[in-house]
Amino acid sequence: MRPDVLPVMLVFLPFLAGLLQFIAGRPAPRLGNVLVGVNLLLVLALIPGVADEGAIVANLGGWSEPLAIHLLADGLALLMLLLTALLAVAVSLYAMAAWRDQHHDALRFWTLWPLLLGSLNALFLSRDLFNIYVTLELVTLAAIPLVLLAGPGKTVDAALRYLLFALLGSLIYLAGVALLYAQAGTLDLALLADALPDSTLAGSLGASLIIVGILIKAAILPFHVWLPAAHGGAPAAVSAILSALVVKAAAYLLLRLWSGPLDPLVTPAAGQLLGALGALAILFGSWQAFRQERLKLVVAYSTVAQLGYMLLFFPMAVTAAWQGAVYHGLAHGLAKGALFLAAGNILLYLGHDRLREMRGIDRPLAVSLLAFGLAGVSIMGLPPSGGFTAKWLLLTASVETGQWWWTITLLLGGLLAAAYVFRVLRLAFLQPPENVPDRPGMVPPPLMAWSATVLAVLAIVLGVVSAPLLELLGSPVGGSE
Amino acid sequence: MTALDSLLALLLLLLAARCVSARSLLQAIVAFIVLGLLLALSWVRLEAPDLALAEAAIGAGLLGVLLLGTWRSLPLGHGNERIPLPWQGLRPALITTGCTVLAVLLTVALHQHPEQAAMSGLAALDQLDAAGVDQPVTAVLLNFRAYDTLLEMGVLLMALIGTLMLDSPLPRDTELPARTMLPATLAQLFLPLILLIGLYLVWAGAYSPGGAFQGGAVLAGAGVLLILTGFGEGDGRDGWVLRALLAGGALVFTLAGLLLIPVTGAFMAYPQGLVTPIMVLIEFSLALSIALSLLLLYTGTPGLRRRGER
Amino acid sequence: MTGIEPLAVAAAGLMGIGLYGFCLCRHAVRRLLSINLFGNGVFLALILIARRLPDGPDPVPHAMVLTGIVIAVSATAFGLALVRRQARTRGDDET
Amino acid sequence: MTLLVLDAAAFMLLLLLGLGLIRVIAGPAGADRILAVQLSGTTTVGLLLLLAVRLEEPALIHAALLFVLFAALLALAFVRRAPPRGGDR
Amino acid sequence: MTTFLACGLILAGVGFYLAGTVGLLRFPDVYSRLHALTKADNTGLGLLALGVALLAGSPRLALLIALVWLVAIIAASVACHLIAGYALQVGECGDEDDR
Repeated sequence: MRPDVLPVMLVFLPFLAGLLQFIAGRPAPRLGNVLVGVNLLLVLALIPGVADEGAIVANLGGWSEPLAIHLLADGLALLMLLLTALLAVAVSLYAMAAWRDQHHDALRFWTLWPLLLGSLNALFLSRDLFNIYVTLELVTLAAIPLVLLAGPGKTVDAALRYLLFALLGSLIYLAGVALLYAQAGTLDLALLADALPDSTLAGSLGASLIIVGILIKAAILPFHVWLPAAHGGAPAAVSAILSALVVKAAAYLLLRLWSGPLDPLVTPAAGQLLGALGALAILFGSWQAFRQERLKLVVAYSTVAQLGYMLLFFPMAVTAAWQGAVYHGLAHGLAKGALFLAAGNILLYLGHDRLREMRGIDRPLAVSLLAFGLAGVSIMGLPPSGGFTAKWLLLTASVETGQWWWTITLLLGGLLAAAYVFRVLRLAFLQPPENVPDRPGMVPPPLMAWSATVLAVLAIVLGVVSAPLLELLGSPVGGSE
Repeated sequence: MTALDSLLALLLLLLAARCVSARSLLQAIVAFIVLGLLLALSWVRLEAPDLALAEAAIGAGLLGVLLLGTWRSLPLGHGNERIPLPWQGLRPALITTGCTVLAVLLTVALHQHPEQAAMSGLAALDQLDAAGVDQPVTAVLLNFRAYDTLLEMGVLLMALIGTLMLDSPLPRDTELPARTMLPATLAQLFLPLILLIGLYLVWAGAYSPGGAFQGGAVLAGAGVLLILTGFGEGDGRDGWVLRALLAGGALVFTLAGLLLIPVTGAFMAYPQGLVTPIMVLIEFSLALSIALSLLLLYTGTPGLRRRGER
Repeated sequence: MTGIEPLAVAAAGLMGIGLYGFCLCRHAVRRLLSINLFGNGVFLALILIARRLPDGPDPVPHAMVLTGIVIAVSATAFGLALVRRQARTRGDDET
Repeated sequence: MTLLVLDAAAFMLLLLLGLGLIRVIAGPAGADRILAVQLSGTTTVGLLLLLAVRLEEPALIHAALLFVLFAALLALAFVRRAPPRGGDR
Repeated sequence: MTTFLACGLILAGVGFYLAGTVGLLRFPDVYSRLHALTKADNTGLGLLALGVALLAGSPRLALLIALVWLVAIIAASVACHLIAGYALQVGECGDEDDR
């Protein structure tokens, strides 16, 4: 089999599954689970090819270079695909148990989720500026209906705000694409860097618009206002997907575009600015997470904070920072997936997620709390977790470039993360009060508890297997060094 | 023609400012609709008649009807607000400054012309012969960049799924001011004409301005006319045939992409001899999907039925 | 290139006004309208860019605009459905 | 000469359209606004016909036909009355 | 000769449009303004269409242009009727949403 069939399948098979599910009109969780299994196998099959040749390119339509749309699977894309595939398996198992009895919601979930999976794969594989715009919209419009699964009455405000910001973000991005196309005459990421004339106003403005548009989609600090309500209000399985993958996809685009086609246009000052935004996001998000009174909002604000770390690549722009930022994306994805699934279990058991009324859940929810704790280790960045490796790489980079202020940010961020994770755990392990209130919910089935734990364990394991993964990733295309 | 352009630009900006600043939501919507008409006119001026067709049918027509319907379903006075003027406070002043700077920068940037011509565009015109259609835009949409169009159909489908989840259709039992036969007569006179134009546009898309999108939008307009004149209405039930038609546009691309891999050895590439029939098939299923999706986005219901039917 | 192209000014102005409306309006339908104004500005800019080819307009930006219109309208329709639902939920709360 | 007449006529029509917008903005009644929108629709159709000859693009006549049809649709949508508020929703 | 005639027709059409717009702006109430829409403008469109059809030079296009005009007058008369009914029902001063 030709290796370039694999990326194409990664996009088309989930779409096919989603469309068939839509037409069938009856929920078929088995189809969805087979799909995510096949998806994982396809991604694993991609690894040897990418490891040997550095990248696999598929040409869609067979047209010549400046016109055709290509799919590109290089180290960076592959790692994101791998993260998506692993999370997809865990989330699908979780969702199978979670929506067992709700026919309507199950049908909608199993229609939208394969389509979202295909869209995410398409986004990670895209090598074309306009195609990225379409995939961004696709991801957004698959994600918002999923948020509504928690009950339209409760989530409609959050969904509307999410939609407004996402729409504005993608149109700002499109304005940037228009300006760059006017200058370069091509949309292909691989050709763009060479085709762009040096330092024109149109080029710089286009690059800035693209970056601002993506920052809105990635919920980076001044634009984070839509995130907590949407991620906190969605059903657990959906929150996991949104926090671990959907906003990550936008952050990924920033890395991909900055180190590739936008490389000739960006300046060190812009890098410092983005880094500063990231640092602010880390400190502000962590502080907000510490102050929240509801568990899912703690986890949602933690996402605002954790996304900031990926922005620390831009001011330093050395290989260690590159690896650290990407690795942080992976570790955070797995850990945050585990956190949201575990939080969903707690919510299911308690019927609410108010932190102050959580005491005494350590025995019935031991497995879920284990998942929460393990994932918390990675979020805090303690060894031997994936989060530790990522932060270590970022620290190395800040020492290497002599930019000590990022070192302080990293340490402060870790401390604040420890504060909010331990706050939750402390409340959960407190002895129950004398008169235990009625627990209206049910103990989550083992499948739901263990899928969270598996993700958390993977987040820890990530710290041990870093060497081969980092080798796969390589160094930034246009970065210094 | 420069005088015409200047006047167009002036009117566009005036209407946009009106749309943002009108106190009444209804007036803002009306300004937006007229702006759509003028925008279509300026695209005609800029040698983009097919886009003008799309904007007139989708951007001003269907969206305008939907906006008016949504406005009707909101409580009276909902959405009436007066936005602060630039000099009324620090925040409006800052935002005004920012937006003005952005507009000036964009104007300058749009006047910067690079020396080299658009490579992708030239390549598209070069390879038009192999594309199976004569109309360059249709060739780009359905062949050169068919992958984008597939994903776009996905967007349309998911917007529809999301809309249906909300279960808030446009209010159905609205009535016309005067109890008169005229609108019904109008529908009977116009319906065949609209259907004819719609089908013609789909068919003609291969060699002249038009295409699946414009044709689909016009067919959706025919449906809206039937609903507005009381012949049809949204229905709470759907059937698999309808769902298959809705998904058909995306499905036919997906299948064409997957099944042809062994035949052509490339993805989403169509075999030389069959390229024109495949294009026609794709174009009609796309148009049907688009028409139905837009119509259901308008009604906000999963299905359709004749008025009075159960 | 002779002087200023009026429609380029209009494109830039539409984007500026759209952004202004998005920042200052509070009601969701108005924000949707503002977003669409911004989008119309982008589309107008793309069509202007398409005219730079010597023989006939460049079909690639035209295709981008067509795709963009469909995406913008479907997303806006979804947004309007969200607004209707929101109004209904609030109405129920009040009664 | 023909070109000059066409250009001048097109410019005049657009100017009249712009003047008609005063009624869209000033109202005073909703009926005035939608009336003015209809009028601008008719004017646009005239403009499209002129441009069809001026730019030698017969497809614009289809566009003109579409404008007429969708303008009627908009008028129809505008004059519909909502059911009594607080009804059976 | 034909061109001359066509130009004359087009300019005459524009004249009727002008009259319609003046009427729209100057007439005192909705009902008289409706005349501007239905009578002056559609006559203007008719003359203009005739002129354009002469210039278009092919019978097919001329037929199509005639169709445009026919549809336009049907649409305008129905729209006029509906708007008049609307004005009667809602009132002719102030907006529905302002009250």
